[in-house]
Amino acid sequence: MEPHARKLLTIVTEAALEGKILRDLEQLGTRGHTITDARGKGRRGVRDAGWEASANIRVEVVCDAGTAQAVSAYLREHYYRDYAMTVWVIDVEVLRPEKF
Amino acid sequence: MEPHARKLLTIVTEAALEGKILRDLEQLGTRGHTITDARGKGRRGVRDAGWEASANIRVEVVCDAGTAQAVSAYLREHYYRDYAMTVWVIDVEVLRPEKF
Amino acid sequence: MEPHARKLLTIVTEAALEGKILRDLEQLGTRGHTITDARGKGRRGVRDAGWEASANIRVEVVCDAGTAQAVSAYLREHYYRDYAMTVWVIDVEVLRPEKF
Amino acid sequence: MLDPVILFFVLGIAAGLLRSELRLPAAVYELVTIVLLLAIGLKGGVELAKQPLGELLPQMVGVVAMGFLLALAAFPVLRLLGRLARVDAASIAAHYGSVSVGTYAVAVAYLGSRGVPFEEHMPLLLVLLEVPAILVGIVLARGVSRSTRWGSVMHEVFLGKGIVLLLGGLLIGWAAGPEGVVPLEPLFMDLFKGVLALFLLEMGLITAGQVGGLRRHGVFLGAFAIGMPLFSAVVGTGTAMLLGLSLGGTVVLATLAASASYIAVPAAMRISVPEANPTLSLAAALGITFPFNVLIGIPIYHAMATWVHG
Amino acid sequence: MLDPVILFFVLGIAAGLLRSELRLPAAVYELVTIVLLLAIGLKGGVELAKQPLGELLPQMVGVVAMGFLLALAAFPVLRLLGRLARVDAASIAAHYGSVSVGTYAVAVAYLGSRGVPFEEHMPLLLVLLEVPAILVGIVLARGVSRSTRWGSVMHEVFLGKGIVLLLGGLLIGWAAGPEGVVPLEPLFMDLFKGVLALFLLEMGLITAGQVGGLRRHGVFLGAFAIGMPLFSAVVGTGTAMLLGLSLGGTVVLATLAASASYIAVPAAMRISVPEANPTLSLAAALGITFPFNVLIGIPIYHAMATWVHG
Amino acid sequence: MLDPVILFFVLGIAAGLLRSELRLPAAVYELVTIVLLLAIGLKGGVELAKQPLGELLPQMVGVVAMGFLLALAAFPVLRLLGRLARVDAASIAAHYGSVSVGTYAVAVAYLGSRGVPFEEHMPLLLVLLEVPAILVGIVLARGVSRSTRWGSVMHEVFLGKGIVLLLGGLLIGWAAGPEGVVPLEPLFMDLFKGVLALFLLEMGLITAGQVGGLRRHGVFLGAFAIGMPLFSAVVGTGTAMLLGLSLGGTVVLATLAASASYIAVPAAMRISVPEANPTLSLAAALGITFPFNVLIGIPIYHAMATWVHG
Ligand SMILES: Nc1ncnc2c1ncn2[C@@H]1O[C@H](COP(=O)(O)O)[C@@H](O)[C@H]1O
Ligand SMILES: Nc1ncnc2c1ncn2[C@@H]1O[C@H](COP(=O)(O)O)[C@@H](O)[C@H]1O
Ligand SMILES: Nc1ncnc2c1ncn2[C@@H]1O[C@H](COP(=O)(O)O)[C@@H](O)[C@H]1O
Ligand code: NA
Ligand code: NA
Ligand code: NA
Repeated sequence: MEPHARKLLTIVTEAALEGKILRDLEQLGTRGHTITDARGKGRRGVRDAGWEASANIRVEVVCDAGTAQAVSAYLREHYYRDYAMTVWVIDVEVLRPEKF
Repeated sequence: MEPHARKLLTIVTEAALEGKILRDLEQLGTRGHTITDARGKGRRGVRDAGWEASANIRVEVVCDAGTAQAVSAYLREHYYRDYAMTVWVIDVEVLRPEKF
Repeated sequence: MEPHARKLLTIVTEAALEGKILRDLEQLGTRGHTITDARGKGRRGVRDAGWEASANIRVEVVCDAGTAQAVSAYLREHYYRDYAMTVWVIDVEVLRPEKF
Repeated sequence: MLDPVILFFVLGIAAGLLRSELRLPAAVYELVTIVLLLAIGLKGGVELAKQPLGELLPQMVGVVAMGFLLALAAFPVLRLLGRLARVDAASIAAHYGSVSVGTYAVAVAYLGSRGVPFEEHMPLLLVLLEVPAILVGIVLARGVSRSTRWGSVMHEVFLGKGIVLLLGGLLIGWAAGPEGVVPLEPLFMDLFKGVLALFLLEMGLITAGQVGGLRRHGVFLGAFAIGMPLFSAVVGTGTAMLLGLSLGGTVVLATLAASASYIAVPAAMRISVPEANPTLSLAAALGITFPFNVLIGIPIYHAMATWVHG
Repeated sequence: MLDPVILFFVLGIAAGLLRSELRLPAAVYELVTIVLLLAIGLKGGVELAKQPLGELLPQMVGVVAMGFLLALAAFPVLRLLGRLARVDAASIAAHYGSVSVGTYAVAVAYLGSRGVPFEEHMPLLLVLLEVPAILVGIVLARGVSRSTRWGSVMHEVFLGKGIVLLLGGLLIGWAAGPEGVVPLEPLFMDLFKGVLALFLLEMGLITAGQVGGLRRHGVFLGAFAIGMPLFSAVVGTGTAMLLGLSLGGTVVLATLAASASYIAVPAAMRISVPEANPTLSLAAALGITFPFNVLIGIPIYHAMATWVHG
Repeated sequence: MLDPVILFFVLGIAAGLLRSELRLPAAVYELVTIVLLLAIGLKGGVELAKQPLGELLPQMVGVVAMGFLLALAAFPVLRLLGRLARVDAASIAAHYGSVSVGTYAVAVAYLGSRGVPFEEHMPLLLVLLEVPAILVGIVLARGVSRSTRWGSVMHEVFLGKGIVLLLGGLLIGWAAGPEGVVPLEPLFMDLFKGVLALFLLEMGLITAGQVGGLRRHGVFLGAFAIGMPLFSAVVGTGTAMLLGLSLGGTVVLATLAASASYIAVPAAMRISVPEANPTLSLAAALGITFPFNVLIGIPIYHAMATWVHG
């Protein structure tokens, strides 16, 4: 089986956004995601996950390049200004292209 | 020191498989791994880590391309049909090639 | 908006180093990081996070290639000999180059 | 009236169905489970210290036989009436032949607040009932094929969290005896109902999460998840009469029979019978049978026991 | 002398400021919060079971009105004197119009150790006070625009962890009544002060972490974070007198008025008024007002109530 | 007979060695540790409130001297007999010169269930004993080089979780006095043994995980890990006699001397003497010395104290 090229989009943002972001991802056509709890530092200061308001999540989505682009654009437009959020995109290989 | 090319294999799957998968990785010749607890969504529905049966783990293995291919193939054969599992492979650079 | 190329440096190491490493990163000019709690196995044996002394952290830093190189070199020099530590570097794309 | 601990279960279900953001951290759920399992084990162990184990042998044998029987009885129903795949029928049968510690704890709380005494060595029977149905399930799914790695199956079954803590509690209670456990009582006995309340709150949240799975799997599974515990309770009541248990003991054994595992068995099936779809068994065991037993079943089994006891 | 639970708060602040590596795991903080919220709810619910809800209606209405009023009073001060952006002023006003459960728990412990009785149905008023200020804050920030999705705002507000647990506890306590909750008391009542101590230890650590935010936002915010609770306490004392509350009840209502939310409101504002800078409101509410109330405010409000009652 | 809390330790070891899937979440382990540390500190602090600190000065000095001495005594043995690298010998010496709070708690439980009284201010000596050996270890490894950043070493040592909670508890107990801590007792005193049981269960699991490390590091380390506590217990007994402690106090001080740190010292060594191999010291301290003390050592030290006390 040949590996197929896809994109891995990683979003690190405030835990309070979890519900909203998952609804957005669904609507933008992604088929799955993985979430881990995280803490960190960025423009908006230290978020050390000591309690609800300072906790981050780290969402990973494997999808095709078009969807990755669409999601990036959507997030930039809706969240970058008001929320702690960092996004990066990586090239990945998967075995089951139909899954993503 | 020149960086060397290796593969980073990421496996997201049911927490119940942790023991089995680690034994498999060992037998397939990998030299190390990193595990984080995760939750997510995919073909097999939402796995929100509310309790044991719905928890995911996220296993990362840095190894050479051959091993990555062997592990992918093994996982596909043994787990894809019956378990929630997602696998992707990324190109990475490392400084100590002998370690992986 | 055009995507810009950056590096994603991932450091997996002993939880006891968290404070020190974050100070190092700051001094080496990185602008942010993300941390998740992890466990794993490597040259220095199994680190299963059962208690403080055997817990790992997984630190991710998105930065430019020069900084990634500088951080890698610094970590190699100061920690590789005495600590459980694994580092890998990945090419990523970001939308806001000024942020990293 | 409903026991207040049950109201926590109802609160959890309501919060879950209304999509509240209420969630118990996994670590809290585990802590609460660990305390409950140890408390149940300790209590049973203290009782074992008071009586020769030999005298309990008939009950132990009887109860193990009941475990085998219930799993074997469930299978053909699931296979023929439910037209389920062999592996799914086997897995669900294993769930219903085994027992749920949470349901047991609710029965204990129920009898406690009504002042109905029961044989205090019940946790021993609880441990014994966990295992046989798992073996039945694996054999029904696989046949007695030589390829089954029974060693690792046994390891999985006997060294799972549930049995280690129950059995460990039993042994510690037995070794320490009634006076020995006194300093442990503030945590394991006095807090029992409070901890059970937190546990049931989380169980309510989890149960609410199973509703989706249920909707997809239709009418037969729903009927089975209520009919099977009623049938099992009758078998349990009969077994209790044969073994000469008291009124309270009869209620507990009927409840154990009626309960369906959602910890030990799902874990064992996931590894030993991976082809079986876990959402089917969990939707039935957690989504219907657990709330049914906790809210309605136990009073019914109480009435049943009162009736047969005269 | 300071109550020992307050000393845990001081320990937490000291450890935080000295950059100790002491940290409570998030799961422990959540467990402790859950137990406190349920305990407060249960206690209030038991009391509600003893008296017709109708009689409490005047108090309920009065307190809701007070919540609206406080938020509306804070806004112009923040906007005009503080020259804060409209969204920031609205968000901070919502924090100060609403209430802090942690501060309430400290007031309860304070009155308890001084043997001052108070109306035990206060948790009902606590729940009622959480909500109005949130609505005021959103309307102040957005106007009554049609684009506000009130459905999801209401969902966010009423199904947040805090209100679900408080209200759930209230309902369970009310349904179970005084005898019903007896078996739950070892966890929810006897451990209350110990759990509150752990909670305040963590609150101290979190408070210490807000100091950075404070330094950046200057003198006005600091003055507001002490002046506003004093003003609110006066309003709360007046409301209590109007409603005919006892001395203890007056202290509690003044404390509730003076307290600023740091759980329900921040979460609601983050989703509904995202442009508001959360470090401003948290630095004020957590970094100054919470320690001020806990260390100095409550005794002041006690003195104030004694004066007006005497 | 073994104390029941010890049986939890045995259960943990057994479950670990049998590779059971039983695991306590890290957050639970931390909660349990926090409660134990605070409880021990509070208890000692209440006692300090009853007597002038000045009178304890001789004991404080004596015990600090003992800490220095034990670390200095261990080093040449490790270096010369064990042929260990300088850094490893220094690090292990620091572990054995310092103390283990878990072992202390077991000794307290042991004396408690035998009704043997002891000086209740022991937690003060416990805190004092944590530190000197760490300094000795660093100096032995590094020399008194100017490059050692003593500021950050001191920060690491004094602001680690263990000392902050013990010392914080001491101060709070001291400030609150006997009556002040009464409302905290249900959590910190009544639950003490139950929480200790959970702690020892987890310690058993961790200990079982050290066995691999042990096997690799051979006979000398095993002998040292039993011989050193016996020697230290003799020194501790002698120090106790010199300081005029009671029988119970002698047992406690001998146990403290015999115990080896596995929280504060490993963390400090990892940062200050990174070249030292942590698996060596942990295999010895946790894999052998902790179980030895808990299962066999304390009764021996009790017998020893009874003998010298006449
Ligand atoms: N350069 C970076 N590398 C990795 N993670 C980052 C970086 N910058 C920010 N983050 C993460 O993204 C979150 C939000 O970032 P920000 O919006 O910059 O505050 C932070 O709390 C970090 O967890
Ligand atoms: N497209 C995706 N991107 C990231 N993670 C995914 C994706 N699909 C599935 N996963 C993760 O893999 C787990 C198993 O996937 P599945 O086998 O599709 O149910 C899910 O629970 C998710 O955590
Ligand atoms: N090949 C690998 N792939 C992924 N993670 C690794 C690998 N090797 C080591 N690690 C992680 O890095 C940590 C330290 O590695 P080491 O220094 O090799 O003991 C381990 O505990 C693992 O979590
Ligand atoms: Na059953
Ligand atoms: Na207020
Ligand atoms: Na020692």
